[in-house]
Amino acid sequence: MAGLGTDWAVAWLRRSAAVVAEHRVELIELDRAIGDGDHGENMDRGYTAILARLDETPPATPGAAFKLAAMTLMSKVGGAAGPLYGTAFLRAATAVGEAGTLDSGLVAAALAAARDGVVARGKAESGDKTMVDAWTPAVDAAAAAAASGAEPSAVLGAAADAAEAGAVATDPLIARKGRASYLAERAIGHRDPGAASSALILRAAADAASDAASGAPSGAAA
Amino acid sequence: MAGLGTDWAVAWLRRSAAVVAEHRVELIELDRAIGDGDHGENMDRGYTAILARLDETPPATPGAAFKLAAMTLMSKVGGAAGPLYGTAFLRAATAVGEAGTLDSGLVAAALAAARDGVVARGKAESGDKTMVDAWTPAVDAAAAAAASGAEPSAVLGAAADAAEAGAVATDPLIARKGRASYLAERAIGHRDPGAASSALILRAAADAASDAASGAPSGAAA
Amino acid sequence: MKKLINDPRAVVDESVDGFGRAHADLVTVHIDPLFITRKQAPKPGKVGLVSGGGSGHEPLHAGYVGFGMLDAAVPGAVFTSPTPDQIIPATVAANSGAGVVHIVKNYTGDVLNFETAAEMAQAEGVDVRTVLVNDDVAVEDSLYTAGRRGVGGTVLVEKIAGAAAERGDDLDAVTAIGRRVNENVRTMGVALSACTVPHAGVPSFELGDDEIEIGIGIHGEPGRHRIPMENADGITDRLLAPILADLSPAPGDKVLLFVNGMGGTPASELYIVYRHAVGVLEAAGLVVERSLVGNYITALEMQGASISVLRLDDEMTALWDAPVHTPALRWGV
Amino acid sequence: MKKLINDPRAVVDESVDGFGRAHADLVTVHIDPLFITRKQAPKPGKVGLVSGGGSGHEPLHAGYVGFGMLDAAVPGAVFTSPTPDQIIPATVAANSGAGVVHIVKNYTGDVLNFETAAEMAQAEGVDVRTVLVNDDVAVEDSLYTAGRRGVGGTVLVEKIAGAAAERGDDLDAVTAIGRRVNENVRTMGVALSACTVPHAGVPSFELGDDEIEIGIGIHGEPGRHRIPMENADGITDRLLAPILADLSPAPGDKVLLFVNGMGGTPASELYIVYRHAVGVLEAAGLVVERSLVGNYITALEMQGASISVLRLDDEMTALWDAPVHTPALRWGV
Ligand SMILES: Nc1ncnc2c1ncn2[C@@H]1O[C@H](COP(=O)(O)OP(=O)(O)O)[C@@H](O)[C@H]1O
Ligand SMILES: Nc1ncnc2c1ncn2[C@@H]1O[C@H](COP(=O)(O)OP(=O)(O)O)[C@@H](O)[C@H]1O
Ligand SMILES: [Mg+2]
Ligand SMILES: [Mg+2]
Ligand SMILES: [Mg+2]
Ligand SMILES: [Mg+2]
Repeated sequence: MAGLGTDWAVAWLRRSAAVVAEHRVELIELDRAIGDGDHGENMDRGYTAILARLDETPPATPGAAFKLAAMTLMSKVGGAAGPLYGTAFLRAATAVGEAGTLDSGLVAAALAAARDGVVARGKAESGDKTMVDAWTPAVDAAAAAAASGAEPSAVLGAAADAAEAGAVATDPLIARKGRASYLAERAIGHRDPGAASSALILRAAADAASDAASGAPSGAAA
Repeated sequence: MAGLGTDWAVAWLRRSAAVVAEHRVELIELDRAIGDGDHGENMDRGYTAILARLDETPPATPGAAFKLAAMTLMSKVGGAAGPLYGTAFLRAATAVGEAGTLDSGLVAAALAAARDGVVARGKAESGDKTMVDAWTPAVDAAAAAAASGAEPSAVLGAAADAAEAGAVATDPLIARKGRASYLAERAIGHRDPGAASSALILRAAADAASDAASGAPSGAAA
Repeated sequence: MKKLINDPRAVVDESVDGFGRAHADLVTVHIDPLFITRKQAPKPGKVGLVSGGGSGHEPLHAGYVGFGMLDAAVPGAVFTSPTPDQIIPATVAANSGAGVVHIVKNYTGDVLNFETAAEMAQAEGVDVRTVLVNDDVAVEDSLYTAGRRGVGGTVLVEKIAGAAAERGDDLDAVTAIGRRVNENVRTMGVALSACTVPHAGVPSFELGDDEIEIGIGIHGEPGRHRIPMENADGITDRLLAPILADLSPAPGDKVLLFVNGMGGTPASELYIVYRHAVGVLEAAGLVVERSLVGNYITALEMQGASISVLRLDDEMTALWDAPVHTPALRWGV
Repeated sequence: MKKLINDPRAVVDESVDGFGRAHADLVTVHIDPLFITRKQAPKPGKVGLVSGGGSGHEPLHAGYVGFGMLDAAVPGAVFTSPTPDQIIPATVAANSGAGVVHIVKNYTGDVLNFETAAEMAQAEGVDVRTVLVNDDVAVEDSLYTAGRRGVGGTVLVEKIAGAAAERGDDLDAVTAIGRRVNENVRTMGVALSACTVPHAGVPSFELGDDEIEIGIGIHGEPGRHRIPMENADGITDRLLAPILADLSPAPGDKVLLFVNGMGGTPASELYIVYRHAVGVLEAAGLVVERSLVGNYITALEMQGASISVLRLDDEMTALWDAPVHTPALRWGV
C-alpha cells in the first residue's frame, strides 16, 4: 500500500492553486449571492502566494508543506476563510508530524484534525451552512474508507465525493455563521462558497493522489 | 381697430403659464441635450409664481402686468433665463408706459424693447443660438405687420410665426453664448431651449389676442 | 464597471500610497505588510489604538489615524479583513508600553484575524484588549447569526476611545469607554444601489429600479428586507424605528445623531435625512446634543445612508468634543 | 431615479433646513428668500464675502460659510443660479460697512443674477466688488463661448480670499487676492457617469458602459470629448496636460494640488488619481506644497473627479494655512 509523500503534498497544493484560479469567478459569484463577493479572489490570492513560496522554499515533508500552506493562507487570504483554512492546515501539519509518507490512517487523521481546527476557530456546527458542512462528511467518509483498508488515494477520493455532496447539501440551508447568516431565509437556495472551495480543494487532493498512484508527473495542473 | 387691454395682458400671462407647464418636460429635454436640463423647470416655477401674484394684486394696465411678470420672473426663475426674460418684460413695461390699451404700433414697440433688453443683458448676437434668434425675427415681423396696418392680434400672429421659425432655425447652429457654447460642434442638431420657450410665449400672446378679438373669455387656458 | 483605478488588484496599495502622500504630515504608510501609523509619535505611556478591516470603507480606518484617534490602521483587501501578519506589527508599533486596544468590527473575518494577531502580539509582550463593535440593529436575531455587525458606531468608538487614550486614560479605562460607546450606539442602513468590488467587476447585488435594501451592511452584502422605493422621510422612519426600539432611550436623554453616507449619496440628501431624523428624535423627547453628517464609513460608491444614534453621557460628550486631528476628522486643533 | 428625497421641488429647502440644524453653531438659515449667513457676526470692519450658485454642488457654497471663509451663501434651485432677491439681502447682511466681495462662477445665469443684485445692493449703499472664477480649461475657445466655467478653483478662491478678509484686508486687497487665486488656478474634470437632477428625473446625459466624458462641468452638462474608458493614470494624464499647458508653471514653482470628487466617487479612487498626479507634477519639476483631496465641489451623485492646480506664492500659502471653521472645511481652530 503506497503512502503519500512530499511530492503528493506539493502536487496537492499546486493543483489546488490551479483549481482555485479556474473557479475564481464561480466562487466570487457564490459569495456575491450571499456574502460579499470576495471568496474566489481571497482564495486565489492565497494559493498564488503558496505557489511562490513552494518555489522559494520547497518543503521536505508533507507536514512542512501543510505548514507552509497554513502560514501563507493565514497571511494572504484574510476574511473568514484565511484564519479558518490556515488553522485547518496548521492542525493537519501537527497531526502528521515529521512523517515522510502518509498512510491511509494518517491521511484520515490529518483531515479530521483540519476539520477540528475549523470548528475550534469558527465555532460552527454542522448544518450552519459553512465549510464545516463539506469537511465533516469528508472526514467521516475518509475515516470509514481508511477503516475498511482503502488506499490513501481512495480515502481522499471518498473524502472528495463526500465533500462535494456536502457542499451541494448546503443549498437549502439557512446560514447561522458568517456573512450569509445576515440574510436569514434569503440564503436558501444558494451554495455556501466556503463549502464549495473546500470540495474543490479536497478533490484536488484526491486527484493528486491518483496521479501519484498512477505515476503521472507530480505537480501537473488539473 | 381694437387695441389690446389689460385683460389681454393678463390672459397672455395666464396662457403662457399653461403653455409652459404643458411643455415643461419638452423644454427640460431640450436643455438636457445641450445645457443643464433646468429650463422647463425654471420657466414653470416662474410662471406658476406669476399666476399667484396675478390673483393677489391684479394689475391695472398692460404695463403693470408686464412689470409684475418682470419682477416675478427675475426673482423666481434664476439661471440665465430669469434675468433675460425679466429684463425683457421690464423694458416692455417701460415701452408701453401707462397706456390702457395697446395699438399695433405699441405692440411692435413693446416687442422690440423686450428684445433690446435681452440683447443688452446677454450680449448675444443673431445666430449665437439663443432666445435672441426667436425674438429678432419676431420683432422684425411685428414691425412689418404694424407698418402695413395690421390689427394688433395679426401683429402678434406674425411675431409668433417668425419666432417659431427662428427657434427651428437654431437647430443647425453652434452656440456662442450660454451653456450650450461649451459643446461647440456637439450643439449642432439641437434646438435652443430659450428660443423654444420664447416661441411658445409669443404664440400665447397671439392666441390671447385672437381670443380677445373673437370675444372668447379672457384668461382661458390654451 | 467604470472606476478611477488602474489594476483592480492594486487598488488598495495605490490608494493607500496616494493617501500617505496627501497626508504625509499626519501618517506614515508601511508596506509589506501594509499598515498605517501616526506620524507624530504618541506621548510615551499613552494607550495605543489600532483598528482595521476590509478596504472600501474610506475614510475608515486610515482616515482616522492621528492625534486624538487611532495610532495605527490596518487595511485589508477590498471588503476583506486584514491578516495577522499586518495586524501584529501595527500593534507592536502602536504600543508605547501602556498596552493596545484593538477596535474590531464584528465580522467573522475581522474577529478571527484580530484574535490571532492579539494572541501573537500578547506573546510578544504587548498587552492587548479588544473592543468589539456590533451596533447594527438590522441583524435581528443574534443567537442564530454571526451576531450584529459593526457599522457606523465604529467611527464614534474610535473618536471617543481615542480621546480617552489621548488624555491619558489607562488600558482598562480606554477599553471600558470604548465598550460603553458600543453599548450605547445603534445603527441601521439603507442602500439605493449596490456597489461594485473592483476585482469582482459586477455589482454586489441587483436592485430593481424601484427597490431599496433596508438594513444594508457596508460590504454590499444584501440587507434584510427589500422594499419598493419610498421617500426620504419614510425611509428615515424605517431606519430609526428599530434603532429606538433597541436602544430604548428615555425622554430627556441626550444623543449624538450621525447620518452617514455610503459613498455615492450627495450631501444634500444626507441633510434631508438628518432633518427628518432630528424631528423624530425630538418628538421622542430626546435632545440632539451633537451631530455628524457626511461620508465617514462607506461602501465604495454605494448610494444609501445609515443612521446611528448614540446615547451620550457627559464624559462621552466631553471626549467627543476633545481636539482631533486626522485626515478625515479634525477639530479643535 | 432613486434619491433620498421627498418632493423633488422641496429638495433645496429641506436640505438647507437640515444643514442649518446640523450646523446651528456655525450658520443661520434665512428663508424666503433663502440664504445662509454666519452665526458668529464677523468682526466689525471686516470685508464681507458672499458666494452662491445653483444647488447640487454641496458642500459648495453653504458648507464654506463661517470663520475664515464666507459670510453668506446663496443657493439657487438645483443647477440653477439664485436670483437677485436672494443675493441682495445676503449682500446687505454680509456688509459690516467695509464692503462686500461677490465670488461668482462664470456661468451666464450666475453672472447675470449677481450683476443685477450687485447693482441693486450698490444702490442701497453697499460697496460691492466681484471676483469672477473661470478656471475650467475644458472650455477651449473663450472668444466664441460664454467663457471658461468656474469650477474647482472656486473653493480655493473662497478659502484664500476668506482668510484675507478675516485678517483685515480691505475691499481692494480682498478682491485682488481673490482674482490672483483665480488667475493662478486651472481645473479639468472627468465624468464616469451622469447625474440626475431631481426635478428632471432622468440622467442629464447618457454615457455608454465604456465611455467617459473628459472636460465635464459641474452641472451634468456634457463635456467636450467623449472617449472610451481608460485607467486612472491615463485619465489623470489627460486632465493634467491641458492644465499644465495653460498654466505653464516654471520648474521649481510651488503648487497646491486639489483632487476633487464629483459626488459619487469613492475616496480611494481620488487618492489613486492624487498619487499619479503628484508624480506627474513632480516630474515637471513642481513642488506640491499643499493638497486637498475629497468631495468639495460636486455634481450631485456624479461619478468622476476634477483636478485643480494652483500656483502658490508665499502669501497664498499663508492664507491657505490660516485657521478656518466652516461646516465643510476646518483647521487650526
Ligand atoms: N464561523 C465559521 N465557521 C466556519 N466557516 C465559516 C465561518 N464563517 C464563515 N465561514 C466560511 O467562510 C466562507 C466565506 O469566506 P470569505 O468570503 O473568504 O470571507 P468573508 O466572509 O470574510 O468575506 C463562508 O462561505 C463559510 O464557508
Ligand atoms: N447670453 C445670452 N443671451 C441670450 N440668451 C441667452 C444667453 N445665455 C443663455 N441664453 C438663453 O437662456 C437659455 C437657457 O436658460 P436656462 O436653462 O433657464 O438657464 P441656464 O443656462 O442658466 O441653466 C438658453 O437656451 C438661451 O436661449
Ligand atoms: Mg466573502
Ligand atoms: Mg439650463
Ligand atoms: Mg470579505
Ligand atoms: Mg441652470
